[in-house]
Amino acid sequence: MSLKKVHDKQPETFEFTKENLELANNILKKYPEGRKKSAVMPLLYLAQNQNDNWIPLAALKYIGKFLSMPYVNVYEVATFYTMYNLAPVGKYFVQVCTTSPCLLRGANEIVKVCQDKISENKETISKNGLCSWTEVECLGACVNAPMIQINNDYYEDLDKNSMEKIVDSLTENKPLKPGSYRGRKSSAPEKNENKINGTNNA
Amino acid sequence: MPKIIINDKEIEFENGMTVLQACELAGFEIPRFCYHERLSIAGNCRMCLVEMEKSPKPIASCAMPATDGMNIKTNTSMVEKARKGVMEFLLANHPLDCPVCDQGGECDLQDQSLYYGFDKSRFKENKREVKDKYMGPLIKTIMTRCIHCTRCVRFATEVGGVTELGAIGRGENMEITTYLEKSMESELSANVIDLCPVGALTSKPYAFEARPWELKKTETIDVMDSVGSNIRVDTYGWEVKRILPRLNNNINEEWISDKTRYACDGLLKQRLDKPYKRENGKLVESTWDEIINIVCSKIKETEKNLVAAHVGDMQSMETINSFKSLLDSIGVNNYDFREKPFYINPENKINYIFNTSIKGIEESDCIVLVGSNPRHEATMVNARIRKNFVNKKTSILSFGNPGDLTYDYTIVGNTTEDIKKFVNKQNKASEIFLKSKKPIIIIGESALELESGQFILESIKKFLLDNNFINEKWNAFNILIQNASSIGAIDIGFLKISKKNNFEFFNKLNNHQFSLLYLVGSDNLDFTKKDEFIIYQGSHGDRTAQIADIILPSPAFTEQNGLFINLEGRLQKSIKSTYPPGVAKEDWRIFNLISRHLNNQDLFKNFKELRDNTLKKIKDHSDFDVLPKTKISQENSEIGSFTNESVLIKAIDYYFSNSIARSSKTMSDCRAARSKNLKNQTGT
Amino acid sequence: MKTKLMEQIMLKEEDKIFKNLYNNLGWTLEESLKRSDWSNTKDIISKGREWIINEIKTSELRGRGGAGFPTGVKWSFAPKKVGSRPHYLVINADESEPGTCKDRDIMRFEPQKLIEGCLITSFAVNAHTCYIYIRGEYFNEGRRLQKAIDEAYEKKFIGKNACNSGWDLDIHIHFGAGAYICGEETALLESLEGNKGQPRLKPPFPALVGLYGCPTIVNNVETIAVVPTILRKGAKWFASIGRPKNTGTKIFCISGNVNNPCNVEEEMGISLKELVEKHAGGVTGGWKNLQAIIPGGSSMPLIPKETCETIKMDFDSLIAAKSGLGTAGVVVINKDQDIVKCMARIAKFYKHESCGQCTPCREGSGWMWRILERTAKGEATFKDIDLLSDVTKQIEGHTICAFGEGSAWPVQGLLRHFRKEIDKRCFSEPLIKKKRDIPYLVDQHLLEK
Amino acid sequence: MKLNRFFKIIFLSEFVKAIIIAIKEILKKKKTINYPFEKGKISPRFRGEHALRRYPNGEERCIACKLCEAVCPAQAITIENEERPDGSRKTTRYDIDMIKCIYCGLCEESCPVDAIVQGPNFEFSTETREELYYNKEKLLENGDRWESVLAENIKLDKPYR
Repeated sequence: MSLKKVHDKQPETFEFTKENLELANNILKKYPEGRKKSAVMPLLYLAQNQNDNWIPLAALKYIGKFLSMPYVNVYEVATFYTMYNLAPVGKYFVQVCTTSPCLLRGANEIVKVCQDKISENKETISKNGLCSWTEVECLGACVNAPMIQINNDYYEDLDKNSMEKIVDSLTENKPLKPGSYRGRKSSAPEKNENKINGTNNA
Repeated sequence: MPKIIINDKEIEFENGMTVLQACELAGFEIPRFCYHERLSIAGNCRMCLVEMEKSPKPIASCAMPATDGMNIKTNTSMVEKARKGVMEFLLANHPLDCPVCDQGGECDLQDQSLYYGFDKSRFKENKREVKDKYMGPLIKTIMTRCIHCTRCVRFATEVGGVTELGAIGRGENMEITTYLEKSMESELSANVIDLCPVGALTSKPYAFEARPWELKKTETIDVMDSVGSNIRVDTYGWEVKRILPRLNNNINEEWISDKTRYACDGLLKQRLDKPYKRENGKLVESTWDEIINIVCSKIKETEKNLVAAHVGDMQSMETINSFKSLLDSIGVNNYDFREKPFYINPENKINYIFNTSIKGIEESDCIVLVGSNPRHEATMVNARIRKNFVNKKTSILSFGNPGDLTYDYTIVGNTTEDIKKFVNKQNKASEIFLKSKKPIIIIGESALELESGQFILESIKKFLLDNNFINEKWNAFNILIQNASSIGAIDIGFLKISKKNNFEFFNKLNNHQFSLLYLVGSDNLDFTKKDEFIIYQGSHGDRTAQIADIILPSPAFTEQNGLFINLEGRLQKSIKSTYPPGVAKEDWRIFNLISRHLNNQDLFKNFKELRDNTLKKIKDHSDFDVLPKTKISQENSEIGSFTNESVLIKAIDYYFSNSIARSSKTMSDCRAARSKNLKNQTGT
Repeated sequence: MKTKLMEQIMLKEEDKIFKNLYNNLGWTLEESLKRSDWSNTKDIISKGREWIINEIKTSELRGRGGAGFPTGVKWSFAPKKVGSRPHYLVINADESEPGTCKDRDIMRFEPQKLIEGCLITSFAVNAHTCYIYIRGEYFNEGRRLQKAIDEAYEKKFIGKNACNSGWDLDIHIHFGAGAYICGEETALLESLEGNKGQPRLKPPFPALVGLYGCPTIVNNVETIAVVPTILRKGAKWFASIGRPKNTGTKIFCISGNVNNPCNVEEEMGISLKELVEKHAGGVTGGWKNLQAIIPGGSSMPLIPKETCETIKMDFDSLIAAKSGLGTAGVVVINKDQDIVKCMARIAKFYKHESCGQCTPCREGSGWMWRILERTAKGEATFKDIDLLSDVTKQIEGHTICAFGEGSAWPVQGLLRHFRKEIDKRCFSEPLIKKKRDIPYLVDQHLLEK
Repeated sequence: MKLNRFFKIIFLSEFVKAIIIAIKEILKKKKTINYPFEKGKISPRFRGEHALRRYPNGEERCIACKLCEAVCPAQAITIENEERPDGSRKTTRYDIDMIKCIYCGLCEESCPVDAIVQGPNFEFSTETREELYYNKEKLLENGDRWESVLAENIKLDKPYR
């Protein structure tokens, strides 16, 4: 992971909306007294959700003040974890898993589809401004490889065709449903599930 | 005592020691980068790996607590392999630019790679390059050299008390930076330069100035404040190139403040190298013979009670003593060392020193500040208070608002009324205070400058005596004196005060009752010139030199030997590390010249005689570098009158507090950076 | 040989702990009650903590998170009495090991087992607060779990006086944000405290000084989720499954080049071949086409085909084969794949996920990846391969946490079993050689102009 | 024995031998050279007059690391340096006292950038001492003059370093 670049154009100020402020106060209650710092990760998520899926510097400062935590520590946390975006991403942020289990089942093709259909380089927003994509490390659905994550949803058991369909649906702003694209149920074995269960029951 | 076996050598160690410390005790050196005695343990450089019996893996000795019966080996092939491996990793991405690196020659990585490194590099990939960061006017960064030991981060957080440094990113892209690259706001910031084991953080003013091996090193003490930090002055020819801290656990540990470290370039600028006299409103060069003639005739023709004398903030005891001898010999008896009228009681030594001692602060369990901002007045004292605070979460109370002190404190009140209530046990603060076992009270000069200054000092002292907080074992009474020369001057008796009037000198000065002023290095003396004739003897062409009629050039503190007593009464020697510029003469020699001219006799035959004479005058003197043997006595000093007023802590222009600092470019850069930061803070 | 394998009895349906692994029966509280979750939790708790810990000890349950540390022993490290500091239970649901996705299914389809396990474990280790640290990517799974927790609160199974047992328990979910290292228990605690997820130095161990400096027990999701069933059915039942010291059932995740990649719960000590052939529908292109298998998630060394024939899937047998069970994420690599490329990708994963705290891992993981990448392209020399081997050994055992081993072992496994394959493509002189004639590196930028 | 000597004298055998040797030598190549106009071969390692080299783009090589100054056993080298506006470290003064110098070659050996070298020139005698106090300009000029030879020598000597 190269060091995350902070976006050039930064908004001047940031503040939680009323609802988010309430949520933030609820989050604080989860942690023991005097341990406000623990809430930094959930609050960064809140800020990210509020601000079109990326965190501006003003938000880091705001959260620092909110949790009475040194700014540099918030900054450290925001740069350490990969899921915090410090620069804008598309409305549909496609994260393609390319770690070995997915690679073995053809993640390269998925990446290629992204390159062809979204943008040549990762982390650049597509021409219509809706999508961006990136390569990520293992997303923890290896049995359903290859798979991608779009915002919060997993799209599993992909191949080139289904990936193309998904990306097309994104560019049309009508995303398809998440889940397996081979019509399989969660992580069950596809063909002989019943057989095994059957033999066991017999 | 528990025992540990290291390389088949059995030694005893104290509980709580780490394996690394035990190894040191046994005389086996363990290489390390991230470990530092005074910082928390990070254990991330992995250089200190040693072999432990029954452990399949080598262990990090800096983090492993030593336990009874441990069997440690530091010389096996496993250890050697581990060290070599780690060293190779450290060097893998470290640039090969030692020849242009300022750390070259005193670099931990260089030294250790000599012992533990491979002879050639096997790393053939491209080396990592990291963008340099801005960290203010003192610290130059070449972040590509960083080995991520995080010493600087830990220092800033733990000792400095400003969490401004952090390591962002992760893995091999981790970078040390300040938040959005703003300058570090700490008076101790430059210590990270010493801490950095490589050349990632180096000194900006010293950049490319000299190589460590060509510098002459003199171990001396600092006079920028009254702490008397132990320093090492590195000189190249005449120039003082840099100042580094010297370990002294009783005073500064191994840190020094930025002013101590970086005011040294002021020693090269605006120096007085020749005698000057004022002719037609302009200063013109003169010669020693001529100038001494003028001075003497002026002294002769002025009535003695119209002559006044003052010594400045950085004068050694020898200077003060010989000056006093001169004044006595000609019968002058208006003299003082204070720069502003604050109350002092010179009767007994405990009345004007920091009795608890700086090291004693660590033991304390309740600290009360009275009209004092230790952060700016005595940075190292503040560092100790913070150390105590970090270790024990001690409750710290303050009368008056000193601003950010790098630790949390509660303001009890802002008026003298609150102090009165405190000594009368009428508020909660006194309750907390009386409950604690080893409390301390620190009274600042700002408090003593108030109209009820006498009341504050004497009533607090009485309060402490009454509650048995001043005894042989624990003395809670502390005055925080600001100037290096003050304690010495009081001991020598360089002040004329009576019991009734503490401020005779200042009254006369401000009423312009003197017609001849002889000022020795007094650049901070607050007064307006009317038609006094001013003789200024000093090292820098600063405030007073501009209004002086006669200028006698004398050396700065690095250029003559001298004695200084620090605020806790510790007597220390300042050693001459370089020579003064031009024809400047040592202070006592100038006084000798005048004396010879006036009275036809030397004040002192040689420096040794002067020093012996000076030593005799020190009150409660025992030895060098130790605390004085003070006597506790219940004397009847008047409590003084009480006025209800607000306790205003006078702000100190930290980076500009004396003539050397004012001449220093680095200090003015710091001051500019600080005020810029301040503007940004209030702006947003 | 083959017939003999087939004869082995598969895990009986009634011995399966996670009956709803594929969501055939529904995940809601109502539906899980039918699977006898929460049936006699109060009775179990009323037997006391000594009994619970002893029962877990006799069941020989080993941690399912990778290291395989006996769970009962771990619990007994927690101070017996609560001192001035509260105790915490932290559930490690930061499942990020490539090849592993078992906890995801537990949280999606068997959340009540996990929650019940949390209650019993919290009681056993004297904790009133339990944090579940879920990796940030599992957003939907986390929401599902939160729903299940809310349901359990509603039914008063947890919360004040949980299940009428007199024990109070609060469960909170904390989302990670994409850092593999937070699966390491002390890094997880750091992350939970709001710091960067960098592992702490041990000792002290979290059981004494953990979250917020208080005694903390950190356990994997699967470990906790099987606890209620063990206590319900008895330690003897659990110990009777599998082999001594490697008891019970385990969810295996079979991914990679197999016909039917799947998660499956099986007996510990099942043979690897059976697992792949029977449950996963066999290797793509047939068993003959098998090249190697990573038996326990990416951080375990791979094992070549010859070993795969006979190896049994449990902690000790795999250690004997110089690999490990890890998280039981079985990644099958067939002969169509470039094994070096595949391992280079794993090395890249470790380079990407290294936290950067300690030297060997920070500098070494990137170095390994770069050499492997060159090797895959055929740009490395023989010398480079020896160097690679040295680098792995310099990382292994010299780091703060086990990440060092995790990144070094796969490469070591590759070198151990596929040296010939690598040697075949390493003959050319390295690219860097050309640069070598320039005497010194200082001021080189000036030369380029 | 005496007889032998007698014959030698009679037949002038020694004389003849000498003439033969003389004739042989006349036919051989000359051992001496016509010095100021001809010069002998010099080893690439020859330690003659000092020179400071430049990079091909004209930038001086010396980075003021002061290793040569430190290593010089005769303390003949004096260096002062500064930070250039572009941040690079360069000398402002580089003096060699050629009278002090003992031509040991340690400066050359210690130089990390091959800036200070001892070239093949040995003909730099002067009429006054002052001319032997070399400053930076003189040394750089030497470097420019001898660059082709210096580069060649360094290349030849490289395998042995």
